[in-house]
Amino acid sequence: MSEILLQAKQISKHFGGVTALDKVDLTIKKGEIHCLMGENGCGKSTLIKIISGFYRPDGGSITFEGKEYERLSIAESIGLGIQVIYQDMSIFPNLTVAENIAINNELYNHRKLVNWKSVKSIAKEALDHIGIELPLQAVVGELSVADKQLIAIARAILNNSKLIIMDEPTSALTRKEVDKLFKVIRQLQKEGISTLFVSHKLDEVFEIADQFTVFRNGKLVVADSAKNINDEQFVYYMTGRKLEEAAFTPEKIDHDRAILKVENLGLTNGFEKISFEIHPGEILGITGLLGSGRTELAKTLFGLYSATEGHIYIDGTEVRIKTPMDAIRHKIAYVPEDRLTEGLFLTQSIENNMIVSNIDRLRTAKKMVDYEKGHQDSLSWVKNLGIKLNELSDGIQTLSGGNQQKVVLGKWLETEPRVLILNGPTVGVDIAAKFDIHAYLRTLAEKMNLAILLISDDISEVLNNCNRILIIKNGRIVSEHVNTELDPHKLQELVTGGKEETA
Amino acid sequence: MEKKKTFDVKSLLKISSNNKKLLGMLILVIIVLSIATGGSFAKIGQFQLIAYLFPEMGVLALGMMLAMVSGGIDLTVIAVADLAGILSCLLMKAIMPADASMPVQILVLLVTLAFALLIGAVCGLFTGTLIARVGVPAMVATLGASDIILGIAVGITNGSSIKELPSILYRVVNFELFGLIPGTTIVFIICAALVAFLLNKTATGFKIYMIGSNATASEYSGSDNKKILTLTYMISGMLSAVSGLLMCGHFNSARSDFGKSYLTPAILICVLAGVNPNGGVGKVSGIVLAVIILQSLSSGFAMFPSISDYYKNLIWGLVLIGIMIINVVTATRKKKS
Amino acid sequence: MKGRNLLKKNEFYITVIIIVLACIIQVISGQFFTSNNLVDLLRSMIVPGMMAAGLFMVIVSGNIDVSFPYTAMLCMFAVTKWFSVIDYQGPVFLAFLIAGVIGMVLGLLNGVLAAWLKLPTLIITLGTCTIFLGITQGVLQSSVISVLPVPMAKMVTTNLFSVVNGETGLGSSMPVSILFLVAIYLIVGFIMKYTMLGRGIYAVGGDPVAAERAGFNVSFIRIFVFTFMGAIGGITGITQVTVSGMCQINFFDGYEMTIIAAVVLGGANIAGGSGSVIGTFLGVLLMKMISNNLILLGIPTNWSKFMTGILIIAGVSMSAYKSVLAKRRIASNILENGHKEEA
Amino acid sequence: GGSSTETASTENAATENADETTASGGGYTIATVVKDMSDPWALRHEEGVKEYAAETGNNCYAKGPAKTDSAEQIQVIEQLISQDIDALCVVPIDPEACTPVLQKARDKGIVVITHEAEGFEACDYDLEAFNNKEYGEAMMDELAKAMNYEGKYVTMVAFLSSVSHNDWMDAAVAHQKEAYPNMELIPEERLECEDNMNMAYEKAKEIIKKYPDIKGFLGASSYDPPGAAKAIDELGMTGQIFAVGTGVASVSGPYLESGSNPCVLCWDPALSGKAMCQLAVMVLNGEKDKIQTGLDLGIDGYNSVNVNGTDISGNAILVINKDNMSEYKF
Ligand SMILES: Nc1ncnc2c1ncn2[C@@H]1O[C@H](COP(=O)(O)OP(=O)(O)OP(=O)(O)O)[C@@H](O)[C@H]1O
Ligand SMILES: Nc1ncnc2c1ncn2[C@@H]1O[C@H](COP(=O)(O)OP(=O)(O)OP(=O)(O)O)[C@@H](O)[C@H]1O
Ligand SMILES: [Mg+2]
Ligand SMILES: [Mg+2]
Repeated sequence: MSEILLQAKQISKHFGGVTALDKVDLTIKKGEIHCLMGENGCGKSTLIKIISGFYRPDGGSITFEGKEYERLSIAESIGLGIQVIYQDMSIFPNLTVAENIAINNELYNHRKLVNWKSVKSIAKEALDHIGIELPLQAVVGELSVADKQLIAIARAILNNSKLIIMDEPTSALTRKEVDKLFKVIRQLQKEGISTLFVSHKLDEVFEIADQFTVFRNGKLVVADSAKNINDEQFVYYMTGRKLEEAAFTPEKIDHDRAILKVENLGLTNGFEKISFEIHPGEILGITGLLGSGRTELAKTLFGLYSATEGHIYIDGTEVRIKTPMDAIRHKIAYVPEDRLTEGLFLTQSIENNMIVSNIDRLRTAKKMVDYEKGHQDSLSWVKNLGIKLNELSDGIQTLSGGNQQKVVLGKWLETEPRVLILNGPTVGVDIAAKFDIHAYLRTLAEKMNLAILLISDDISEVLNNCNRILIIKNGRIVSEHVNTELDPHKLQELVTGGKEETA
Repeated sequence: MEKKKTFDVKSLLKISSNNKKLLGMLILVIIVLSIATGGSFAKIGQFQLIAYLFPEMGVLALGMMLAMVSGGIDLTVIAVADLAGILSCLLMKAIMPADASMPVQILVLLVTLAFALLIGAVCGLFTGTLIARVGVPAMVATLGASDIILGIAVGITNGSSIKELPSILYRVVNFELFGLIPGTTIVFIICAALVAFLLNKTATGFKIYMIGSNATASEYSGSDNKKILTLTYMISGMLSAVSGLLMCGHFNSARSDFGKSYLTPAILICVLAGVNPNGGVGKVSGIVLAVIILQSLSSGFAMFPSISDYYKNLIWGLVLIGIMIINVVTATRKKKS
Repeated sequence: MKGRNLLKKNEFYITVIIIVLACIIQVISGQFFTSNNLVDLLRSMIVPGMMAAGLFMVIVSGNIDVSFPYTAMLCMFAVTKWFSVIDYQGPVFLAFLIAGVIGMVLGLLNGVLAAWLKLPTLIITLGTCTIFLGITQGVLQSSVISVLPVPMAKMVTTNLFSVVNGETGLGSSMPVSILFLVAIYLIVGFIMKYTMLGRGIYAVGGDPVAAERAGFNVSFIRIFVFTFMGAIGGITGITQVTVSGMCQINFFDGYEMTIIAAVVLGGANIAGGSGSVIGTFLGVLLMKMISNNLILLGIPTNWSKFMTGILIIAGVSMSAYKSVLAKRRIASNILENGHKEEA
Repeated sequence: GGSSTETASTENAATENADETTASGGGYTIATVVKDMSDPWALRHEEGVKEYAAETGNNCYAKGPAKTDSAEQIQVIEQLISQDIDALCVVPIDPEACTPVLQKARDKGIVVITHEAEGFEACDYDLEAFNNKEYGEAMMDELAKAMNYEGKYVTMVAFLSSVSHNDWMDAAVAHQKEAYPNMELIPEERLECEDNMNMAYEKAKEIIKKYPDIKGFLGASSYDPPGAAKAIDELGMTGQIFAVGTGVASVSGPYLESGSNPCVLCWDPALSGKAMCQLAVMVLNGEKDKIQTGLDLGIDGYNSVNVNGTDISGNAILVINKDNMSEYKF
């Protein structure tokens, strides 16, 4: 167990003026499960990309199984037995499941020709290894995010890997799938394979990790055994401050008045007989397994799908929502699930990203856009939400995930919504930013009397921030609960359907 | 109020780096050509000719730019110009009374212009619908639509020209303000100003940029992508129609094959102007500079009897590739520093 | 299950359209299903079909090439001219080889620029194609060559077989170059389906970043598809000469657009990542059936451009709209999943 | 051995250094604008211009668009007239569209001579190798002869928008209706083959399938007769169907031999290019009064021109067939 597999020494990396990594060290032993932690933009992904050969380091060296390298190429790294599951999974949407799984293996073996039989058997074997079943011939683009994640994992464990690096592998997984993944990781450990694991979720780290390393602003903060540390210390290491969150129990909810009321809402193939209401000042949580119809429900409320049956009422009057424009007209806002493709305009400035939803309201009497007002509005949201940036005219890519998410939130708040729907608002967002976002949501509910619908599979997020929680399963609401009557364990059980297999 | 004005002036004076590059290039082109021609390029007549000729292509390039900023491309510009020219000239001939007085003639011309714009808008509506609602990729949609539109033009004229146009169109296009500024230039300035206004001052313009950056996020942000995209192609169609009328005025006739070699230069102008072919980026000021550079080069080459027009193609291609290489090299250098 | 898969396939729809169109032409003119017409149809597919096979690869890799007609033109003139000047008498094979090599070099230029600049290849190849045109006209001073070098002239009259329609007395013969067409489709089909390179082309078209991370050499793949297209362009240039018996500068006018349309009609996604070689062949077939039968269908000549446009748009719209509708539906049935689990 | 059109035509130019009247003055700058510099026809025209320059010492050169596009051609003309030129010889793609710019040239005092634009007004003189109507009729006569004065035929042009092509065909069809009542124009009437031999070939094939009893193709573009002839040969209809029309020996040669292309008609653009320059010099020299019917420009086919107002036509129709094709090396 004590033999060192990989040692990164004094690694530095600069992007233009930004120092992404400043002389950091990382040591991984054989068969170890190692957690790499830190806030958004602290350099975790960058280090991973250096180890995988995607980036060339500006300084330092990497030692793998006793051999020292100035830098690794992608091919070298794969050849050494290093496999990476990237944050965005790097999966081919146009290819089949079987090919996606087997392709690395074929490349690694320098195959020139494709043997379709072996592709299928390799894929089947890999899926069996981690105990999942997926249609081998299905085109991956048509599968859910979780399935894609599982495919990426299945792909990585092939090739007699020695080190598997997972950059936030659980951000799109449900608890049940996380358990499955952990089981796989432990099994790999038994086989002597090390895992480097990046996550923002503390509970997962405690559950799985032997060792951990924390970065802050591109510098190494601490590296130690997971046994020697507790929650609070962890948060402090990562953020440099102390953060605590208490359950949300709003005082003044106007129970007679529902801002949003949904009655027997249904969507072909998506969900059916969904009924609930949200009152001003309330944060209603919806949780359930991935693929349970939560996202479809949110999208339907926002007009991205149009409901095939049922009724939606705003302030007691029935409304028809067929397009996002309808939704916005009725003061509904939607913070989408996938920030990069659905939320942000990556080639545009921060300011343009902030004013985009409100552009029609920025028009003056002469029908011109009042960009000056847009600028002022944006500035005030930057202040209110605590977005860290240099200039509003900078590109949005210069922001970290958490700050980008705050921009998306700010964009919607600028439209003065009455109903705010958030779908996984803190996926991949670091603890500090997550804390800020949660605090702000509570303020919105309490002070601004917004009706907030929070969709998430982060159990503690839902539990801490929602005063009522709906559990959705297979497109139907199965139960409704008040947060005070639940604890994390109970909620977990409810979501996974009671009988949870032990990991 | 006061504050706003200074804000505007400042933004006017602020020249983007791309425009600086273009401006430098324009000056270089003029100096080199003047020296090479022994000074005969640097004559007022030459510049007047350039000013007279560039708008036909310039107005087409404006339409092309809109499509490119929205993340697409419009290969129908020339077909639309020809069809609009033909149909509106037919109309003008039909409604122009014999011995019409000046005001009546101008009225008829305005009606003709409106009709041409209508034709352009209808063509744009067709391609825009294909792209935005039917989901056909812009390149393929405008490719096919171009055949259809040009096909109509050929079909109704049988390929022959519409001649003996009322003289008013010719006179307006060839009019010179203060005996100096050609009418075509004035038309171009109006079109460029309108497009600049659209892109920089209106919500629609803002949304065109946003759709070009990320169409999905744009839809999720509540913009009516379908409407905006359709509108973009309609405006592009209207600009093409204006260019069509300019050609009809220039040639004092209308036909289905005017300007068929203007397509590549129109795209070249956009790329030269810094319009991002992936969408989301592009400025009218860049187009203005780029089209003038191109026309100057073209006029310059014409002054050397030994440079055949074949080489013009060669040079266009080299300029296009050269510009892209320079852009990429400077971008990577910027990143490094 | 199998039946459902068939219905999902684009090839199935094109085949249906082709059959329907063939029947319509047959009913109107009585001339479609005649031996000479079918040979003519295949014959007219040789050059566009070869180009489409190359372009299919380029499109699957997520790129586009509009310069290949100009590559073909340049190679056609360069080789024919050169052989005329040296009064070449050797085997005709060398003409194809040299043209293929010149085409490869031109394609390589496209590929290197595409891999390096990472800009839309429509624009890059639009630039290079005007350069190629400029070279052909300016440097090579080409316009028409009517007297071919002997080996090439010989090939014009060498046919694989000839058919004569007993009823009308019309005959038609199949040039040897049909073998190139067959060979190129077999090669492209094999590369795309059975080699890692081919899978890499699909992978790059699906997600270039993921492909790079998986260990594909993305730049190499980009360069390869363009170089391959260039080689095919060069070879088709000579093929065209040996079919037509002369060189003319406007032989390939408008080919870039027609062939892109054919490949897209054949079901390839213009954004890259999907498409099949059989679909491409069917796309070219459909395209040629449309353009070569307008007169038989009785479309007045001055409306033929219009009709071609309408048919292209109709074909492309159908497959585009299908995917728009598919996007609006939910892929996996959430509700049904539930019933299964409950059961 | 192989020889291309271009090499063939240079040979021709070399042999033809004959009896030219040297124009006096010699210091004029005369620009010629052709339709399409990528067309051998235009290159041949340019040869004549260069030859004229060499013979007379005038500064004569040819320019033109790289593709047949009238807007481009007019840009070329606009740019030329902004320079110091004395005369402009133009072969307009679209005479109508060229009117304004050529009028502008004349207003600036530039002498304008046009070609292939019969009846054109914005010029000092329009010089035709022949009268368009006569040319069309001559083509029809040849076709009728080949078809034995009966049967179906179709006409072909480069573009439905090519003015002179359509004029010739209109004249030919009118002549047929009058003179050859047993011949019949099929309903398709006019095919558009874009100056592209392949296209002419494919369209001809299709026509033959649709009208198995067709007997004639009358082509206005020099690529139409050989294209159609190739289709005829391939379909095995040689001797039963005939293609006649504009053509040059170098391209139509094989089909003149095979008989599917009994004859082609044309004129030598090098000679007309020369004649235009000669005419321009005469006007510049103030010899307008000499330009009258019967004038001898000293160039083959223009030894006794017909002058009708500003329309001048020579007598330069060439009819090329199997027997005399060796005499025409372009
Ligand atoms: N391609 C790049 N170009 C420029 N700067 C970059 C690039 N990639 C990363 N950076 C910079 O490096 C820093 C570290 O980024 P990195 O992606 O490693 O963070 P991370 O720890 O993975 O964050 P997250 O938790 O959001 O995934 C960031 O602040 C960013 O500014
Ligand atoms: N091309 C880039 N140029 C500049 N900065 C970049 C670039 N790509 C990434 N970054 C920066 O790297 C940091 C981390 O980015 P990364 O994509 O790894 O994670 P993220 O966007 O924070 O996602 P998540 O929220 O899932 O962790 C961010 O601060 C981002 O701004
Ligand atoms: Mg990261
Ligand atoms: Mg992250």
